[in-house]
Amino acid sequence: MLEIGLNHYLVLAAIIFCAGVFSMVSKRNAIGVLIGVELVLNAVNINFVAFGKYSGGNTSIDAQVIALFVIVLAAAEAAVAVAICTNYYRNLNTIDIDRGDAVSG
Amino acid sequence: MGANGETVTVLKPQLKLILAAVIACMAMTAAPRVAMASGGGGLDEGGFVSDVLGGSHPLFEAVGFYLFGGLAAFSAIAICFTKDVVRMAIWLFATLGAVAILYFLLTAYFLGVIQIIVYAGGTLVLLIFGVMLTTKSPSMQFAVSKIGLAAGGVVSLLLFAALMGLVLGTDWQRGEPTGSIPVATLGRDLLTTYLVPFEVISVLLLVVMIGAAYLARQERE
Amino acid sequence: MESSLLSWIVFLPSIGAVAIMLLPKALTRVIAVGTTLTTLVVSLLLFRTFLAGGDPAQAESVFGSGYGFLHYVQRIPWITGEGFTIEYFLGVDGLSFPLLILTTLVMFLSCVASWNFSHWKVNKGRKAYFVLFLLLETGMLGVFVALDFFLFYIFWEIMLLPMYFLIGVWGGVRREYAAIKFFLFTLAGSVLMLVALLGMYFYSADAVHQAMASGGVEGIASGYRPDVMITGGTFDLIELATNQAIQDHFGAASTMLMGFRFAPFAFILLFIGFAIKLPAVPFHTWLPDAHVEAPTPISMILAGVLLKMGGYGFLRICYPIFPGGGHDWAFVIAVIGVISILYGALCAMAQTDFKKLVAYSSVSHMGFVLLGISVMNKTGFQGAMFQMIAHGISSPMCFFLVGVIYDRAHHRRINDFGGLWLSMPKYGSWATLGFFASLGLPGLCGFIGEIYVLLGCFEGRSQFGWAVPMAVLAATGVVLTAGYVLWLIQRVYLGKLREEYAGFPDAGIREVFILAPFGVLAIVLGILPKHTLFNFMNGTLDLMVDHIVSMNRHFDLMNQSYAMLGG
Amino acid sequence: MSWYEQFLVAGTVVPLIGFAFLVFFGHRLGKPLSGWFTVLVMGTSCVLATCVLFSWHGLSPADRAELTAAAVSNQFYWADMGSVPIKIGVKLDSLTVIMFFMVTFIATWIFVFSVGYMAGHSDEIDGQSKYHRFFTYLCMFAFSMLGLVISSNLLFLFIFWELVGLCSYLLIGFYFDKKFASNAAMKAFITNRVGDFGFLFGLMMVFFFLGTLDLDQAAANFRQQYASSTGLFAIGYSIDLFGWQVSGMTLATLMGVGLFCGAMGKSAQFPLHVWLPDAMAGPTPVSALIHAATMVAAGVYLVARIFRLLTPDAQMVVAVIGCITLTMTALIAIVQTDIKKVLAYSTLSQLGYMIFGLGVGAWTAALFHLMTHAFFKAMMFLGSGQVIEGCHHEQEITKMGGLHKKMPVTCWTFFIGVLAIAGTGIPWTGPGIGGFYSKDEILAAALMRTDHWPPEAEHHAKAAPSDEELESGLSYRLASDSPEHGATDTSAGHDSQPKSEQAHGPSELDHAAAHHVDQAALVARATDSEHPTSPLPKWLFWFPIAIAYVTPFYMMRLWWLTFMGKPRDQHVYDHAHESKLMYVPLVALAVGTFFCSYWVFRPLLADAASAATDATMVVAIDGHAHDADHAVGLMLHHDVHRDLVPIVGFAFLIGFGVAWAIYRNGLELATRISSMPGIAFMHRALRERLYIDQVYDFVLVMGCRGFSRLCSVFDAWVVDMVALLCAALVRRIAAFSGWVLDARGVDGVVNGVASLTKYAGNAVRQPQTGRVRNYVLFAAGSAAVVLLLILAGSGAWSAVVGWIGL
Repeated sequence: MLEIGLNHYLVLAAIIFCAGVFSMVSKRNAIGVLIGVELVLNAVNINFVAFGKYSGGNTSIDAQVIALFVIVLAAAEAAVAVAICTNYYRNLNTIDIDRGDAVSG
Repeated sequence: MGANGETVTVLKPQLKLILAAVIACMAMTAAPRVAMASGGGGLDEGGFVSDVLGGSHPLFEAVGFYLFGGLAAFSAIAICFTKDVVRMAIWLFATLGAVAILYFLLTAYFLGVIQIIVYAGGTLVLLIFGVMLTTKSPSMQFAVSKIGLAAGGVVSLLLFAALMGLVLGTDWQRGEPTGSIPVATLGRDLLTTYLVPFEVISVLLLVVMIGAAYLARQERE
Repeated sequence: MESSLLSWIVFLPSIGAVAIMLLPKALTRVIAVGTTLTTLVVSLLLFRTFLAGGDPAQAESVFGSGYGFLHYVQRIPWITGEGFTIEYFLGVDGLSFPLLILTTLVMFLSCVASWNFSHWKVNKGRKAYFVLFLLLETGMLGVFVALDFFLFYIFWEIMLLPMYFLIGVWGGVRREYAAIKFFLFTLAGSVLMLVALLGMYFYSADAVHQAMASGGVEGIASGYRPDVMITGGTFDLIELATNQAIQDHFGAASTMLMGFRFAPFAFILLFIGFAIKLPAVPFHTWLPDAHVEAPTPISMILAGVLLKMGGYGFLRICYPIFPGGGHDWAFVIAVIGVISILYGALCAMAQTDFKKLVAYSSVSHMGFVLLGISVMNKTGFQGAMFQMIAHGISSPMCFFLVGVIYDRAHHRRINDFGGLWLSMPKYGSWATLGFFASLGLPGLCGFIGEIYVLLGCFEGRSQFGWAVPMAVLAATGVVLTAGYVLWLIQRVYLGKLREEYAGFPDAGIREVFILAPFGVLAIVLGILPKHTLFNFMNGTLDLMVDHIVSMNRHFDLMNQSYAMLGG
Repeated sequence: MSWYEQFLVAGTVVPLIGFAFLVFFGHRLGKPLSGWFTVLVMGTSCVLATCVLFSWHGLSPADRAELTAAAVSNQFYWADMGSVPIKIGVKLDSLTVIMFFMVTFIATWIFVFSVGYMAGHSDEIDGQSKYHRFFTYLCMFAFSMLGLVISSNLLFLFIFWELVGLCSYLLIGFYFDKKFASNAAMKAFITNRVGDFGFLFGLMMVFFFLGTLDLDQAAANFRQQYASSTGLFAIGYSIDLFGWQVSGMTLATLMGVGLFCGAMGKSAQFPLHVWLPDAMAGPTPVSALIHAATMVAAGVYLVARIFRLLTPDAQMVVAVIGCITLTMTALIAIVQTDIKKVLAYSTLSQLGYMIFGLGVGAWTAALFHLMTHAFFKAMMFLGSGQVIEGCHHEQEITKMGGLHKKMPVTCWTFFIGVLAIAGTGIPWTGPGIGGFYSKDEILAAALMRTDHWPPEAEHHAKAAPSDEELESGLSYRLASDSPEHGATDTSAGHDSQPKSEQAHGPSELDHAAAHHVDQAALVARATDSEHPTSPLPKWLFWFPIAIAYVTPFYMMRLWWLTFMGKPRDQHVYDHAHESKLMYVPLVALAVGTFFCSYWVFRPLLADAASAATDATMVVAIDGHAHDADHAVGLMLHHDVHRDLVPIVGFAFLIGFGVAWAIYRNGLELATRISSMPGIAFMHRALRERLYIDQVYDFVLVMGCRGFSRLCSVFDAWVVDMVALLCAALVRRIAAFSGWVLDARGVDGVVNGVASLTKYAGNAVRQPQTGRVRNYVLFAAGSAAVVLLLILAGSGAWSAVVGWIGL
């Protein structure tokens, strides 16, 4: 177990991923959901990087570039999400996402 | 919906916490910048970080992984069971930080730095602002029904089990782990091989900036 | 000897039916009776085959020159296709000849019995009735002379529909129920038959093709027609039975289906199909209902002819074509036969409805047919066949006897009758004769069939270990039969005359005219079985049994050699 | 065809023609005429029979044998059974001739009597004359009975047998408007059918094992098979009968017993005897003809005919059944008060004697008893008919008495009958009548089988073949065929003549017994080690002896109460009268009783016996069967009687005496005796016929009806229900396919597509809550499930376990 390998990172990523999923599912606060999303993205990034390192060859650089993009996109997403949240709040006077079911079928 | 004053009074006890978080983020953000500025290319090979955390010694790597990996996992799980949004943000900060360290352990130094700068420094702050903007009381909680919680738990655990199965049931071994990648290589690649995505994402950032600003503007008919 | 005589016999009634449809209503009954009478007379022309020789003693050889030796054959290719022909193939041999005559006779007499139908007083569909009646006759005659299985099946179905309407429209109170029950039971049987029919065609085609492929020949020799080569599947019933290649293939392991080889499987299908018609015990419940609800003439036909089709099917199709099946299932068949005998008799004893009693007695009597067939020896087959004819004479008579008093009393409750012999002495005497014939009194027709079956069953002991106990059990039926018949006679005809029946008119000329042929035949057949019946059918039956036995021996040898080869 | 056969056939056919004539023209002939027509018909038969009888009597045994053999070749090819031809012909031998004569003679006189009887009796049923019908039936009966007698084929014997039963049915039920008459008729027929069931079974076995139904052929085959251990006796051969493996001797016994069952029905032997007393419901001439003289004798006749097919065990069964019947019914006869019932029970008892006689091997004696009994019993029945007619249908003897003054002829002819049935004769010396010869001879045979059995050792040793021969079972020869045995037999017989009768008798008997006993012992030893030769049980001798005392008693009682003493019912007495037409037959039969039986029948029967008992299996043929002259000589010398004198010689006197003592002064004494404590119980039981009828009624009739009801209910509620349930099931399926599959599926393809879309839309709409959380939940959940499924299929879990286990 001392020899840290790919699996260790993957397991960790899985834990974080699932924690993120759980957060997304169990929070009614929009920001909470956003945090879950961030966790999920992070878990994915860990995977990318870990795969990049342990897969051998030149994949490492690709993995890091992709991870970079993901981080950027996460930032952008967060920006937009926060903007949506403020707008949402303004319209519904709450941040409870369960109230935003006006589009339900 | 309470009156304005009421909101303010609710805000006050949390203010210190929020400020602490912001300062911590700034500090974290500052550290790599200092390191990069001072070390130059030292970040690449043979530097302090790589010596201590870079997995030159398996024991270091193991200790580092368990320490920071455990922290990341713990704080991620903590987020799940925290009901206060602000506390969630702080746990998230811990997670992001720990993950940044893990990047270092994976010899993706540049990425680790970016992680701290963008996430901890940018996204997290953004989130906290979001909290402040959208909540009458930052600690305001909306309880999810027990069934919802249970369903989420079950699904997460199932997902976890599935992922574990997937992860552990697969033989990933392909080759020797690669070493660290010089930032110069990364930069060159970004502007050659990945030029188009890079440009696209730049545009995207621009659009997001404008869009977010538009969405968040105060006035509404 | 090509001859269209049989076609005339079969389709004369249809011509009559058309005539009835076209001509005015007043002539209906005359035409119907005339048609059936003509059919009877024409069918009696068949006797000239052996009368031409001048010596009745030679009659045996006339029908016995070889299995598949037919008279008045008419074969015309009808539907032909890739390697197969469905033929319009008619012919009589010793098996169908007595039944053919019986059919025309019973039809004529029951047509006369329909003359004064109570429905005619309210003028209820006289035309339709007789049209259906004559169509029914065509169907039944066709079944007895058709030797192509496909044709047989078609006639079988043709017979079904008129019967349904005859019961369902002119029947008693619960006529719809009875008619549907009859129809469904028979239809179930014919569906099973259809499956077997298709199987027989396909497997016979397989057999022929295999033989052609392995022998490099253009066709295989027919089993009974020396000058014919068979090049594909066939529906020819006699070919199917006599052609060794087809026979071998029917029993071959390559025809395995659901764990059965084709031969035993098809045997079961056909057996159930015909057992429903016979009717054997678990399938008999349509019979009492159909009989009780059917009008008297239809009951006569039902008991006199329709039930015989089951037995005829066994003898014509099941046993010659699938002798192995008969051997394998002999015990089951015999058990069903014995149960039919005893159970039918016991049920008859408990009935209070006159017609139902006679109906159950039919079940009991037809059980003897089944028992006789099951042991697969000459005595048994002769007995079964004789029993069919004897029952075809005694049971229509009994049903007519019931009908006569029903016409007068308008009920059939046995316990409410009494002393009818006093008010109707002539009728009473005929009734005694009829019921004693049914009882199996020696000297009357019922006895010969029963004793032949019993002796045949006993003789079957050399083949089947269970044959003797079966014979003993079946013989107890003799006592039971005496019990219910005598009790019936006592309750209905003996005893003090009741007030309400005192004024009943005795049997009229028409009624005596119907009863007399049956009564005379019952006596004549009982006294001279050989000269009236055995001479005509023994030739064919003996050859058939020989054929079945030799086939079974052949299969045994084949199976032994398979076993020796480890196959 | 010899004229003997022609006459016999003609004599049989004439009644048939008469029958046919009466069927069509009887009602026109009218009341007395159709009766007289019948007498004419029967008289013709009788004349033919008489010619045959006397001519036959005049022939030498060799000529007779030749004629018998010739008759076999004149058979009519009737039918085939399987491949076995069935032929019918005339069985021409002494027994046939005698029986034929007996039947026609008695029938003729009874027909004469009937004319008189019916003249005074009502022939109307419910106001309609059935007079001609009565005679029609009688003609039919005569035909059937004669056919039965001359049949050479068991199958035809069976056919006529049944026809006789039918006539009996019709005649018992002649007054069918009376419930008891039609009941009795039905009872008679069905009881007979039970016997016939056994007969049929025997017939089947004969047909199958002996390969023929011809009587002689069957016997010959039987003998041959026995000698060569083939067929029935083949070693290791057995049949499976409800799980029992029956073989060899047992099988043959079964066959014999089966055939005997038929005789049990017709001759009303023990378990099947119940119908005969009830049959007295028929007109009295019918009782006389059918239920005393002819039809009931048919059973005995049958046993005599199949005697060669009976094994020792089967004979034992016959003897036991006969013994039970004769004992039981004689006891019941004691307490009956209906004149016809007493006669019926005495008939049963006498039939029991005959059957018993055949069982113990007294073939000649039994048939002789049959003849004499037919005469005197017919006579007595006619006498009772006369009495009943004279007393205006009064049948109770308790109401009669003193009728000898009113009807003397009847009285004294009846008395002759009483003497005959009692076996009256003069002890030690010669003459007696009727039963004196026949019954005593039966008893003598029984004595032989019980007392002188097993034979003395020296006889045995002399006759016995070596053991090896016995075991091989092939070398066995009939003792009667072997010259030295025949020689010793005859020489012994001739030698004995000069000796004093007194001294010779027992030794003669002994010798005769020993002679046959030898064979029997050999047979038994050679064939069947499981059935060691054993004497008959002693009671088989002592019961008939005891009943020999009872018979005179109840007959005397009957006669005395009817004709003697004081009139007990003055009204009956006053109106009693005698009809001339009816007493002529009485006298004729009385004469017949005296003479015919005595002079003609006995030697002829002895002659017949030599053929009829010529079989390996017969244990104790009537002592004198093999040599007719010798037998006659023996009979004339009264050896038998001498031997039995100490035991039954005075039985008739004692019986008569006791009866006279009790009934001399009417019924008082008898009533007192019957009400004594111990006797009262027995008396009541006997009055109730030992409750056998009740038991049958309860167990068999009710049981059968109950069971049939059960079957009917089963049929209606189970078998039919299954069919109906199937129908219901199909209807459900049809409904399903009709409404669900067809209307919703096929019929509404278009609608179906539309509604399917709508359903799908709705189904998809449901999770569209608009709540992000739920979407995530669904997405993650489905992903998890899909992943898990994939993993479960790929077997990755073992790796997981392994990794964690590290």
